Amino acid sequence: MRYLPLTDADRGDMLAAIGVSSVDDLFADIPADKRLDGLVDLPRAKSEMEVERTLSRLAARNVAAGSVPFFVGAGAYRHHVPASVDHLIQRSEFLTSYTPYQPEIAQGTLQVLFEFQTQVARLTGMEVANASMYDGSTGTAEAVLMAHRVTRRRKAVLAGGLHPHYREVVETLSRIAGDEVVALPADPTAGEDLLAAIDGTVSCVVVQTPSFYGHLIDLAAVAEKAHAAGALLIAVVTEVVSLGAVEAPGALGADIVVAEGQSIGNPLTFGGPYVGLFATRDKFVRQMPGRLCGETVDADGTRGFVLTLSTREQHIRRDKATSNICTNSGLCALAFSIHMTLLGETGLTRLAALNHAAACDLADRLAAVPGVTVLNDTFFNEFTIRVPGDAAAVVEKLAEKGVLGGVPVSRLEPGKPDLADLIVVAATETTTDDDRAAFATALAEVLA
Amino acid sequence: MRYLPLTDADRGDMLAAIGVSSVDDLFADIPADKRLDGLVDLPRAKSEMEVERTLSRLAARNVAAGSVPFFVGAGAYRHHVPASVDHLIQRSEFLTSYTPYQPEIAQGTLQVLFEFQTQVARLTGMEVANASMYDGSTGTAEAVLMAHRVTRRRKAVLAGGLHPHYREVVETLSRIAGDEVVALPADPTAGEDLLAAIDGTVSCVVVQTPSFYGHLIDLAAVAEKAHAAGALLIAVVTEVVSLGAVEAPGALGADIVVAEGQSIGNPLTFGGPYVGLFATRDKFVRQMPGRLCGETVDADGTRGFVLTLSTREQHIRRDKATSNICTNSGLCALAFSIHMTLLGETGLTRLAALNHAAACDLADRLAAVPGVTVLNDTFFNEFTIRVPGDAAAVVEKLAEKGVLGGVPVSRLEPGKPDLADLIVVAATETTTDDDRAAFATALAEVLA
Amino acid sequence: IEEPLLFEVGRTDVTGVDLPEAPATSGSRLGGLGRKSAIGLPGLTEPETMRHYVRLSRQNHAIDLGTYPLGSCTMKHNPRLNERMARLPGFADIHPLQPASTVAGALDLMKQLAHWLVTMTGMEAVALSPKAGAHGELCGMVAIKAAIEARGETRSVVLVPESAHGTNPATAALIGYKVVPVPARPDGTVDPAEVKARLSPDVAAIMLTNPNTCGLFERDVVEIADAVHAAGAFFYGDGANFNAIVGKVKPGDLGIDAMHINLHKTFSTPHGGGGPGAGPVVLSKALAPFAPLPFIRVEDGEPVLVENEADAAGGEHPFGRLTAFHGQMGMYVRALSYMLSHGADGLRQASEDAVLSANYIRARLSDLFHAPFGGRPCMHEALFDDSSFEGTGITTLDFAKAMIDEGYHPMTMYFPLVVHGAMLIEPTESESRAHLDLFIGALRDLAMRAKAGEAEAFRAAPQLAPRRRLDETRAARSPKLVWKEPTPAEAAE
Amino acid sequence: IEEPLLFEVGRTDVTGVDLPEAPATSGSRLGGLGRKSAIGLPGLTEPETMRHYVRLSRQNHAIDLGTYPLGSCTMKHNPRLNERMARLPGFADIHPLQPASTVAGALDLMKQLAHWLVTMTGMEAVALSPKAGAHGELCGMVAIKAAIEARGETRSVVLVPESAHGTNPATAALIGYKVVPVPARPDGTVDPAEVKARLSPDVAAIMLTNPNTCGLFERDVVEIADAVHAAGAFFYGDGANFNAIVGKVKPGDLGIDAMHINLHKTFSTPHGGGGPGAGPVVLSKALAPFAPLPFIRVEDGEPVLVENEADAAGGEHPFGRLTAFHGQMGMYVRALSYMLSHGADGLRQASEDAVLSANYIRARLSDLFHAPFGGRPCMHEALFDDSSFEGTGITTLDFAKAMIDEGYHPMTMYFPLVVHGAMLIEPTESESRAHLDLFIGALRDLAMRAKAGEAEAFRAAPQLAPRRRLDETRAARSPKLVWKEPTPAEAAE
Repeated sequence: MRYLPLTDADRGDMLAAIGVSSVDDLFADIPADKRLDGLVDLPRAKSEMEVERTLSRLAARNVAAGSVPFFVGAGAYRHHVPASVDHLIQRSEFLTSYTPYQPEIAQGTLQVLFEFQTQVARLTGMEVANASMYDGSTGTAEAVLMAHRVTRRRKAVLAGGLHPHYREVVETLSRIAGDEVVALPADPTAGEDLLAAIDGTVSCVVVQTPSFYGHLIDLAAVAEKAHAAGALLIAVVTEVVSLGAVEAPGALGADIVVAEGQSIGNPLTFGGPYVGLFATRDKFVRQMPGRLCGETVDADGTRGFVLTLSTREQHIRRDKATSNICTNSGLCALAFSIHMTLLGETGLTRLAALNHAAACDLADRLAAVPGVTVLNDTFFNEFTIRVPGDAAAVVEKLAEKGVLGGVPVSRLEPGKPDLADLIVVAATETTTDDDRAAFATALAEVLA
Repeated sequence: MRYLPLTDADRGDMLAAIGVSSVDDLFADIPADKRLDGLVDLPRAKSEMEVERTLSRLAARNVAAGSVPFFVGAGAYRHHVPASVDHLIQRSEFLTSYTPYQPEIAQGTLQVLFEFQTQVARLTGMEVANASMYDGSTGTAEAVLMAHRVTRRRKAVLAGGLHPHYREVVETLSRIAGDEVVALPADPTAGEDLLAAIDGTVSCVVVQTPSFYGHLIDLAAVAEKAHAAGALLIAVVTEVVSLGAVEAPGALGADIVVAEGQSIGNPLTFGGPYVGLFATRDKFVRQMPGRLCGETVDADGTRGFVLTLSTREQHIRRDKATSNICTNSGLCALAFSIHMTLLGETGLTRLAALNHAAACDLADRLAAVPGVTVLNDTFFNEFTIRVPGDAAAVVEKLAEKGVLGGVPVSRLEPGKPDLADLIVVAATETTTDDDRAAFATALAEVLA
Repeated sequence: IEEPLLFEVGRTDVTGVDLPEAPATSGSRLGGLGRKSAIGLPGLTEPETMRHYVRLSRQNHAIDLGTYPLGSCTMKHNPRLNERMARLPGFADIHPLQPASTVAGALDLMKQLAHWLVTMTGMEAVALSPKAGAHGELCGMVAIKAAIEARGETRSVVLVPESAHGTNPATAALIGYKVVPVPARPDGTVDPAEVKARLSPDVAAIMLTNPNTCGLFERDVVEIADAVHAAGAFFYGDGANFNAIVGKVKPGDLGIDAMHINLHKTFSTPHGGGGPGAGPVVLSKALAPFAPLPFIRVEDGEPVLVENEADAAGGEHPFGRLTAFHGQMGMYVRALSYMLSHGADGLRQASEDAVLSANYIRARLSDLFHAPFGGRPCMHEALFDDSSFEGTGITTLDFAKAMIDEGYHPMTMYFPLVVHGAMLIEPTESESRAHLDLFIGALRDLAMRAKAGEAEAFRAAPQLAPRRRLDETRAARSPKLVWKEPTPAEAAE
Repeated sequence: IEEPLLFEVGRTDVTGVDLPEAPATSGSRLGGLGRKSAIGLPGLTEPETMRHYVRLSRQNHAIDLGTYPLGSCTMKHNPRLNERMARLPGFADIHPLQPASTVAGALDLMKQLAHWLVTMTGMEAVALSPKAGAHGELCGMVAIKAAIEARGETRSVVLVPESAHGTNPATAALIGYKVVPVPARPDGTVDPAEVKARLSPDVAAIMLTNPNTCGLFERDVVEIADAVHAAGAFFYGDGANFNAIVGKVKPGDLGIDAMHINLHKTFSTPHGGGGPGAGPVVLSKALAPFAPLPFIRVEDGEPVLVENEADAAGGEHPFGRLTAFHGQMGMYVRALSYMLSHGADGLRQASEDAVLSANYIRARLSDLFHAPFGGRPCMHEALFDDSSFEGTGITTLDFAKAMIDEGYHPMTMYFPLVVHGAMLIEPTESESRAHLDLFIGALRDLAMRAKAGEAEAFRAAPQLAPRRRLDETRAARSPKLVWKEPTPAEAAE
């Protein structure tokens, strides 16, 4: 077996050194009647070539986004990631290292985390960020729990533009923990009166911008009302590239910003692993979930970095911890940080402008398709269209024509007739003019 | 431009520090009437995404070997290379380093070369090997020149089983240098009387085994006759995996062994870059072409490695050098060495057995196709078949059926009617039972 | 080897990414919400970026560099085949919400992975979506809570042994349970009597790690499970140490109701400096109906993706959703590649080798190091305590830092908490005999130097690392968590 | 940090490669020629292999780690996009002899690469197949010989300046020419008068590097070319330094008849520790007909692969074949990726930046280092000599080794041979201003320490490298070129 360095001779010698006669003697604590004598009913070892063939065949049964005109977003976005990013994250020293518990021999990872935290804080307009969460959705649920700790209230208000999956994750955890959640109805037209839902019992208001339906939300008004009521504003961003074009939530009064960082540095990968960004104000730092990296000096006075404020965390505080999170998304955070370093402010701003232009172009093209209405007055790189009839069927027919043309809202919001004719459509820098034209043509054909 | 770190501000500062007013002042030595004022007539810079799209489209217009039943060999072989090989050769420290001219900071490359040389020497059954040549064909031409130096004769005899391209490379160089080459006629049946061509005027006999047509050649008899005549035996191996199953040329009396090392560690890549293996006896080492790495110690007495015996080489000896070679195939040699390390003797032997078995199976299947004759009594993983009619047309029709079914001999030996119905066919471990069955079926259909 | 911070060398007007021209459009749709202020994100060109990160990487220890015997963390070889497979466009470049008809291979892969996991563990079902071990614990515990609620009961207590990972009590507390600790008996295992003494109709579950964090198999696990079940409670198994027993025993046969599997430990998806992980949770028949959304239902052998409660069949009562989308696909591919490569035979052999190697270390060090629970065989990790250095003035921390100078990553220190100055060594199955012997030799040498009174040298370690000991107190007292432009005074320093 | 040799840790019964079962067959066809003796090839499992090579790699300097200012070797940034493109299955997994109908994209790529090369150089045609620079020289010189033979002449002499790369005279000699050196004039360039004095009907060609190996543009190149042509000889341009002038001047406009282009220098295919390279040769109208097989002929805009003399058209007189198959496809992909990325604008800018950076170093060091040819601007590399350290007892070698301790790869030493104790510094366009300033600062600091008399320290350098100075004399005197099992006496040491 190519991965196992011990030979039978080694095993014999080692058993002798231990003083037992067979390896099964080492498993003697397992109740005899439960021990497996032979192999479980699963295939035997395969060569690398065979494994590669098996998995390649499975992969070939999927339609890769890059092989077709592709407009699927709704919380995960196809962007071009420079080849150098993937090269760097595969460096042995990054890929095969552990959580930096021994800082003297983990400065590479630690400095990256410190830089990542700073990038995230600046991007979101906040004062401090942690070393990553699993993804945007779990980060949002953690933010709600954090708001409960900060405000000592247990009622969250979720805006109707929050990604339905995110809403469900918050609802699931809150229900189990006995907290209250007020989720406003789905808001495909950005018409809801969010302010009316905020009162003195509310711990936090959770607002996504751009919303699930693509609308840009003016956070300033929400922040004002929330703060007046003693509640926190949690801003959620699922398309982090938008922050290259749209004002930072921190500048508009957000108290916690949670974002899905996948768009920068990380492939789609069917939904994971992704990387949750989590930023807040200095004054809340001890209520934050997740790991934090901080600057210090070593015995020689040289600058260095360590994991810090771990008294918030489960391995120290156990049942009093701010979260149960342990492993986070280190390597995805590295990919994010490298890609963001390559972009810099100039590149990110251009990338955002290009995304916005592609979406504007697409919106114009789709709006011209007979029967199609674009619902959005504002958007970044994603918007919602209304089509005649069942949106899911339309998307399926588009797929048959080789166009992956967005997400039918009914897939995430089933059983809601008023949403059944809506499609959320995204256009990033990876779409070409030809792609967008092909989408409009195919949609016209499907609707004809 | 993403690859150019200087900004316009940097450029201005630097020009000022140099004391010139514009960068063109630095190019003042170029005759004014020859200077280009503007850009040459070529496209402007493209984004990474656009370049990737352009090149991916070109790549998609080729039929990748792995996507079809594939039986093409004739000097380049499709083998499975473990993923770890490609990962390791992409380590920055291997990929982006230069020839190890400063041994104190190049021990990684140097130790690899020392291990490579040892692996090649053992594999070929020789005493010493160099740090690589460009490929097998140029190595063969260099071996002939070396034999001239050793024997002070200038007439080489090439066996009829030598790869036609190799023969042409030797002939081209010899013709230009004024040396004589006696190339025996193509020998698809291994029926030639090579011994008769050897006499006291001959510097070397060049014999490929397995031959271009797949036959295993008994080198011992040739070696005996050659040595008696004062000539050297140069053994050529284009499929280095065969050395896991076939006796080493060194054990049979070869004086120089040249091999194409591509099969181990290196992809097909349309013919290059590959890696030439070059091994000989200790007594000839100062007549060898190419770089050599040797063991020594440093100022502390620690073992280390350096490039050595460079007084043979062009950068020291200039027009008296043993060869003009400078850059060789370092990274391909690394890939070879890593893959060979993974294989070890056990793995190489099994790999060779598996190749042989696949070829035996294929030979049996093809021999059963009406009208097809297998010419070989002996072979390793490649053999020659005779088909009714024009072999090139048969291969083209097989390709239309999605089977890449070998190389028509006429592609390399055009204008020779007696070779026009021959196809050289290879089967490696990468062929499956289904692949081989598909080939036989398709061939039967084409010939029906 | 101090690499400047990105913020010290980058500039906001520099970029390492070129972009094509934007299409001409009819003006902005940002509705006045466009950015008004600068972000402050410095950029680097590609050559500068490469150097920055390559240089930083070289300040890390890694499995590929040397032994990384972090007990309970399972740092084993990460096959590069798995990385290659995860990057196939058919896996890496598919969107979680593209039509199910265009991801048949992905769903099939999830089905196959699920089959391997439930077969190896002897369980009924698996919830794939949890993002890491702690998330898996959450999944399992919520399922337990849901199952109890479904029977119309309310229970408020979860029993957790004192030696447990911190995630166990943290998870239980997160969803509103009161945590009641269970002490270990002197041999390092849980006493069924102590469990029984704490069982009551208010106990929802016990969370038990097996093999436990002392590296021992809980030999009374069946008795404990029976007692727990008899009390109407559930048995949550922390699967962090499943790598010791794959193919040797099925957790389902031991009475476990839910167990997360750290794909990044047992099935070797890379740790990547702290993640991503993946924590699928296998579930017993009693808990299977409560598995969260999404899940794969197999109909006529074909996988069907169930994403919404509306699509749940009779008997399926998903407790909700734990994360957006379907979980850690990238890790599923790697883990399945690992499983297919090893096969049932190789997985069993890997567990045996891991246990063998740990016992070899234990046996070869037993004369110099003190094992808190005596000389009995361990499972995949060998545990020692700091009475090994009694009277030398050398702490576990000192010893660990001295290991760095020998070229090794230290073992896990001060965990489990129940052992004073614990040193938990997990070699895994990936170390060759030669590496094991070198490692043992280095530890023996250090121990002898410790006993010879070289306390000063130990306290000064490490000397050969990129940094000497870092001042963690200072970091925590006035946290500097983001880089700030130095003030003129600081800059002048 | 001494890593054991593979032969010291590997075993012939260990393998890191698993293979499927062989198909059942009807017996061996090896005809009695099967292996009878063992090979002696040790193997390692995959985890051991990873560690062996990762550890070894860390003993290398590399561009990705720091400045690598090797004059004449052009160590510039290697974009990873190019690596990714070369690995597309449509390029990496195609066979040179599969039907031409199945490789239309590959032929198109070769056509495009050829178009870029001939357009940039202003030449008529290009022979793509040479495997490296020296192989390209061979190609060009053989074409010249063939062209001369085609006119029915025989010429036996090739003129080569003394400052030339060693490959130039070696190549000329390899194909039977007598090499006549041409001395440089005091300013480091070739004197047309010296060339003319050596021209005769027996002269076949001059081989001239431009910019030359002193980093200077041969300003009389047109006069030289005219004189060479007037004498019926050809002008071979060594293109090793083409990277200095891309987009600034076309070699074809200067009268060059043949020039190889080191794709691994000018167009940044990685050096990989010494190769592979690629050395396409551009040819003038006079030489184009003699380009070797195989070549791409463009018919109606479509590329046609010509592999055999029989397929040559009228006016095509290929001189033969230089290598099996079609050349370095993997390098073609990388180079074209580099060209497309830069574009005509970026390539010109890169040359300007390379020249600017070299002059910046030259200017900033001019007070401490002696430039043999005075203070005139250089091209892409700055040349100094060891009179810089006169009287200090410090040699160029000492200085170079001291640079290692500062974290830099030394510059090229003792080349060109015409300058005593030469130090040839080529920063390339890939260094940022900050890196250039650090490098200049380090060199200035070393120079001042040298002049301050710290000769002992210089002679003891390097101290911080994986090895101190290696004994090259010992290596050459009794060469140990392969590993041998130690004798019992050696083993006992």
